[in-house]
Amino acid sequence: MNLSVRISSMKMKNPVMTASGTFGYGEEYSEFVDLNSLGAVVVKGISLKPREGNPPPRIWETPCGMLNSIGLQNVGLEEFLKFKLPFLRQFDTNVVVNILGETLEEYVQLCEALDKVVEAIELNLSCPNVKKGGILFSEDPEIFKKVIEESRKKIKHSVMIVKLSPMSDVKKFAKIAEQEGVDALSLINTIPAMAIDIHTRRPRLSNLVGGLSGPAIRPVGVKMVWDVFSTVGIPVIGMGGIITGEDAIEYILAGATAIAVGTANFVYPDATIRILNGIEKYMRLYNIEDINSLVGGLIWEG
Amino acid sequence: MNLSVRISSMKMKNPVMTASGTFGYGEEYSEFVDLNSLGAVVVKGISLKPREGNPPPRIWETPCGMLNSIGLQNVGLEEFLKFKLPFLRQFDTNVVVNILGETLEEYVQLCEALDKVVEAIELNLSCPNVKKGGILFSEDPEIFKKVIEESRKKIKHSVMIVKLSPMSDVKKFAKIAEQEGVDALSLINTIPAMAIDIHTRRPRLSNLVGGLSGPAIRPVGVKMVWDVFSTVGIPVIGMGGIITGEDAIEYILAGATAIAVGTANFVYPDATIRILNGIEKYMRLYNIEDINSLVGGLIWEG
Amino acid sequence: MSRHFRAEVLARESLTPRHVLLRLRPLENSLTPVPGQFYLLRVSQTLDPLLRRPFSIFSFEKEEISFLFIRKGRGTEILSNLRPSDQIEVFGPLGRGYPLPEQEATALVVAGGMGIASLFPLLKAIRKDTVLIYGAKTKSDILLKEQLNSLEYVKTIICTEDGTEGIKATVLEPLDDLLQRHTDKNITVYACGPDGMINAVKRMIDHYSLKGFFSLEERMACGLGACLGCVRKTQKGMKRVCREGPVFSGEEL
Amino acid sequence: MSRHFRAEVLARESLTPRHVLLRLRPLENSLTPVPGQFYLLRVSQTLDPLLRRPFSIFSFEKEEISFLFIRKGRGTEILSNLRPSDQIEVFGPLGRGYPLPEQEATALVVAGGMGIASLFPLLKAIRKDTVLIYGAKTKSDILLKEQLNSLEYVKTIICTEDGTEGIKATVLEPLDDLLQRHTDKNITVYACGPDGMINAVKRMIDHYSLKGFFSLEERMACGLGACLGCVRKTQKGMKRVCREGPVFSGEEL
Ligand SMILES: Cc1cc2nc3c(=O)[nH]c(=O)nc-3n(C[C@H](O)[C@H](O)[C@H](O)COP(=O)(O)OP(=O)(O)OC[C@H]3O[C@@H](n4cnc5c(N)ncnc54)[C@H](O)[C@@H]3O)c2cc1C
Ligand SMILES: Cc1cc2nc3c(=O)[nH]c(=O)nc-3n(C[C@H](O)[C@H](O)[C@H](O)COP(=O)(O)OP(=O)(O)OC[C@H]3O[C@@H](n4cnc5c(N)ncnc54)[C@H](O)[C@@H]3O)c2cc1C
Ligand SMILES: Cc1cc2nc3c(=O)[nH]c(=O)nc-3n(C[C@H](O)[C@H](O)[C@H](O)COP(=O)(O)O)c2cc1C
Ligand SMILES: Cc1cc2nc3c(=O)[nH]c(=O)nc-3n(C[C@H](O)[C@H](O)[C@H](O)COP(=O)(O)O)c2cc1C
Ligand code: FES
Ligand code: FES
Repeated sequence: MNLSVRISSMKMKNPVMTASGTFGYGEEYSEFVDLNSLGAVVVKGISLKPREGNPPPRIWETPCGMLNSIGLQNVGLEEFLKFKLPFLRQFDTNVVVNILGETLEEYVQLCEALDKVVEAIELNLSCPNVKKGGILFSEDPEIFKKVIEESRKKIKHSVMIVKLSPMSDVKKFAKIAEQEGVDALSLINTIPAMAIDIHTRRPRLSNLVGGLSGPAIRPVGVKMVWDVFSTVGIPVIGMGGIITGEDAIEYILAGATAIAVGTANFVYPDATIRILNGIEKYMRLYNIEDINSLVGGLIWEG
Repeated sequence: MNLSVRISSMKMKNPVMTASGTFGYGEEYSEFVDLNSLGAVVVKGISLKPREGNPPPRIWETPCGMLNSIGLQNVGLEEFLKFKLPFLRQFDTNVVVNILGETLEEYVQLCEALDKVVEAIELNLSCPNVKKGGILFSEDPEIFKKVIEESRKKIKHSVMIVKLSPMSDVKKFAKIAEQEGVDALSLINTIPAMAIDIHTRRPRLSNLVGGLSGPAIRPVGVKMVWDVFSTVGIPVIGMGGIITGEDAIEYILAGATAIAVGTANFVYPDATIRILNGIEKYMRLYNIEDINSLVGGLIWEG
Repeated sequence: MSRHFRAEVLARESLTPRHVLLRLRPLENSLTPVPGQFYLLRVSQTLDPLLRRPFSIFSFEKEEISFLFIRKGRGTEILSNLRPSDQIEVFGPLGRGYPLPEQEATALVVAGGMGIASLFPLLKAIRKDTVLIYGAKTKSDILLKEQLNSLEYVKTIICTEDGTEGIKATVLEPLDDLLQRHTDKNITVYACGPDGMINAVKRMIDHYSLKGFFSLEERMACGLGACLGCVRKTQKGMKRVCREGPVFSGEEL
Repeated sequence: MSRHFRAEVLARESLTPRHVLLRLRPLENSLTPVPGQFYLLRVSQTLDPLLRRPFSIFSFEKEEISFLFIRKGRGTEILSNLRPSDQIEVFGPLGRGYPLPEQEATALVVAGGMGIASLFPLLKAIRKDTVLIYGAKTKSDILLKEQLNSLEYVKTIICTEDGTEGIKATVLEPLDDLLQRHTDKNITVYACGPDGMINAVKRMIDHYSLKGFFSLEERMACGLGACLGCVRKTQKGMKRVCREGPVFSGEEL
């Protein structure tokens, strides 16, 4: 039974990755998950300098989902390279760094610094562009294109992944990314959302708005993966509400070559392993020799 | 204690409405809900001619939500006026007709036929425009503006409501609607989504894609209502995942003058009444004299 | 008297490891159902699973209402873990049930698998000689043997696909047999089972020009005809299984 | 030996209509916690509620682990309906607990409301003379009176805001009293309770230049320091309550 897949030149022993921001720097979960058994570890979004993020409260539970507004807290590039990466290098798995910037230049510098150092760089463009008055990099096709174009020039060895926001026309943005030579796309990021404490009349999150993740958004993620898979030729990494191996198979049938596990890690610390086992069980049940034969296997005469 | 609110010139005895498509033509629920006690009944989307809709299966349950792809099935304008409206007229409540068209002309004709006949007309623009190759009326700002402009000319007496799709930049579309003289906005409509049966590898819905509704989407709806409330001056009708009176209050604090109950009707046939009671309970608890004082009452120094 | 009421679990009996009989005591007065009608049960106290699950009435008495179901997915799994004194929300009776055979007519009842749950109360209600053809995959799917035996008017023909109980056949073979032998056209056929079986039985009764009633299943949300979620295409356009059905006549389908 | 294990409910005892003691039997070997550490309990078998709920360890023995909590929202409501033989998923011990007072130091323990749940095992572990100041709104919120009486080294001062039990005061008044009278600076203060109380106690011990340990609460998702959801601003930047806490020293805060 073959579980290995490729995201462009990155070979993975199986399609299970972690979703950025939900698995720390790998270390935090290493007691529950043998990191050697994951296809890739995607770390919390890294910025050039360390960032403090938003004040608490930062999370709130919603029906079958949760909101978060961590606000880009991270240790910064330098500490990541010095302390976090060496830990991950002990394991036989791919390291993917999710990067965050507030300006075009920050993305470019991060790409330059990380190229060749890690197997893949994932650009999270759902950050506010301080130079353009806070508009998100993922919102405006021109800005989106520009960041990718400039970042692409700096990524010569690592695999370049762009993460798509569900608040955009994903097909359009996926096409732009493909045209700019991006190697793979990942989606979906969280959906902007909010909640109010009706007793205090104040927002549940100090930042007012947070990102919705978890099973609640899974049907939205599956549709967007299918939309992107049907639009571009580059591999897609699917995520959004995957809790079980069956959910993972749903994404794979919708066109995901690999999948990432996010909020599920909070529900079960060993969620990634459970999901991997679930995928294998499904393959045995249906006598699937090669996981790649399932990718985009949805039967649909539309 | 005053529960009455106004959506432009439409006076409602309380802010509880039904969400189009989830309450049939009122009749179906009249055994469980005294229609006299509702602020307004919004009926299933009506088109000029009766429509058959999509083949089954049309619904699928998802975590804390459901997908539907009814596909515009309805009895058509004529039968609505002849049989459905007279039933509703027995009750002391407002009747709002949600309308669906496949061309600009259909919207205009529906508005003309319904103006003055019902208290309000709600334009559902999340329908594919057959003349423009299937692009949704709610997708393209130009087309959106055009339909509203032409429909506005025909609505002289009834209240004109435009329903916004969550897949657009709601602030932008809300502004266009306000500029075109729309009386009120309602949101959110369902979020496009899909699900796959991993055992048959076929879509769960015959139509592949359906709309996600229910508690899963509530935090998305609350945010969009807040966004629109902060952007325009016309009243907002909030909906998306309201199950309890507390959920309704959350929407009201986010800026909804009235709220609509959708999927909750399937969970409890008397959901509207439960929600109304819950609103009253909250008002008593906090000694709120007038529900209008809660509208947009979120405390936020952002 | 409302169609939406709370009930208390009296017992949850396992007929087989997969088949559960759920016996409830309504905590409010409720309406008397007709065989073939159904109820929507709320399975969870939380918002997941969200929608209610439809089940045919299996038996109804003043102080007890029961459902027979097979564990299939999340909803039925949760229901099968209910314990005595747990409470549950019940919504029904809903839809149109089976009309009893006319005075002169004989009933021929065809049950495929769990279809027996919906047809059993009909068998009890038809108080004259009736043949039941009851088919399933294998021996362990054949339920209620004793109860069926004790129905004095009912003659039961059991068939299994693998021949482990009764004759080795699908319900269609004994049905065709019977119909060929009975030239009397005053037979009313009742059928409930998988779509494939329903379609085959329908073709057969059309062939013999008989009257028939068929109970269909479709995913449901409202159960009241409001959401248009549960439709089936019929001779007269889209019909709602929860409202115009679940029992449809042969002419309608 | 894993920090993620299943446990069986032994008993769910109601100390008051709102306060529940949940006694569990771990079904696997589990690690021995330190007072002040916490566990994340999965409340539902379904996906709603989704996140686990954090509770301080209340007592731990080889065959029994228990939590004391107040019914507050949906999660604790579901937990308080558990019944013997139900199973539940337990994740812990997590975080850093209370360090025991140093050899020469005396402990002064301040519990506000449910703070007693986290401090009770500490009181049992400090095997030397200790004063507990335990405050709550009203008489019915004062729990564990007998158990506290039976702790031989512990002298308990109870205060309620409405004076229905013990002295009519918040914990701050007896605390200030005590600290003024004791010129001995080798006192270690332990506090767990609402944020307002924590802040006031912190100011007080800073004033008297005492050592203190404070247990904080923040909403949690992962419990492992990975999601950065549970941070609090401290002297050294944002710290994770689940990892660097929940017990922080006075200097850190
Ligand atoms: C009118 C009617 C009467 C029924 N009577 C019985 C009965 O007496 N005994 C019995 O065992 N089963 C009966 N069924 C089928 C029963 O409703 C399903 O087996 C049950 O809903 C499965 O729920 P689940 O959560 O376990 O399965 P899942 O597959 O997890 O359910 C997912 C969703 O699909 C729906 N669904 C799944 N299967 C069916 C189905 N066959 N029909 C309709 N919706 C379905 C569920 O309600 C739910 O919304 C009846 C169905 C209908 C429509
Ligand atoms: C380290 C730690 C130890 C705790 N120990 C105890 C204890 O021993 N006994 C006890 O009664 N309570 C304790 N709490 C508080 C307890 O976790 C909450 O009361 C509980 O989570 C409420 O859940 P709910 O679903 O009933 O409430 P809801 O208000 O419905 O919960 C909604 C969300 O907010 C979170 N939340 C609500 N209140 C708190 C809170 N005070 N702290 C953290 N998250 C919260 C919930 O976990 C959930 O994610 C502790 C909290 C922490 C952080
Ligand atoms: C607490 C938290 C922090 C996150 N941080 C990041 C981040 O730093 N960068 C990023 O691209 N996505 C981040 N995400 C989004 C996830 O990587 C993922 O896209 C999203 O949560 C959907 O997957 P899920 O439903 O499985 O969680 C974060 C999500 C959560 C819940
Ligand atoms: C079965 C179903 C049918 C619907 N039909 C319509 C419709 O005809 N017109 C419309 O504008 N919205 C329609 N909607 C959307 C609802 O009116 C509402 O906007 C949406 O369901 C969100 O609210 P809820 O989460 O409370 O259901 C439908 C929703 C459902 C679930
Ligand atoms: S279930 Fe809603 S119309 Fe039948
Ligand atoms: S709960 Fe995730 S970092 Fe503390």
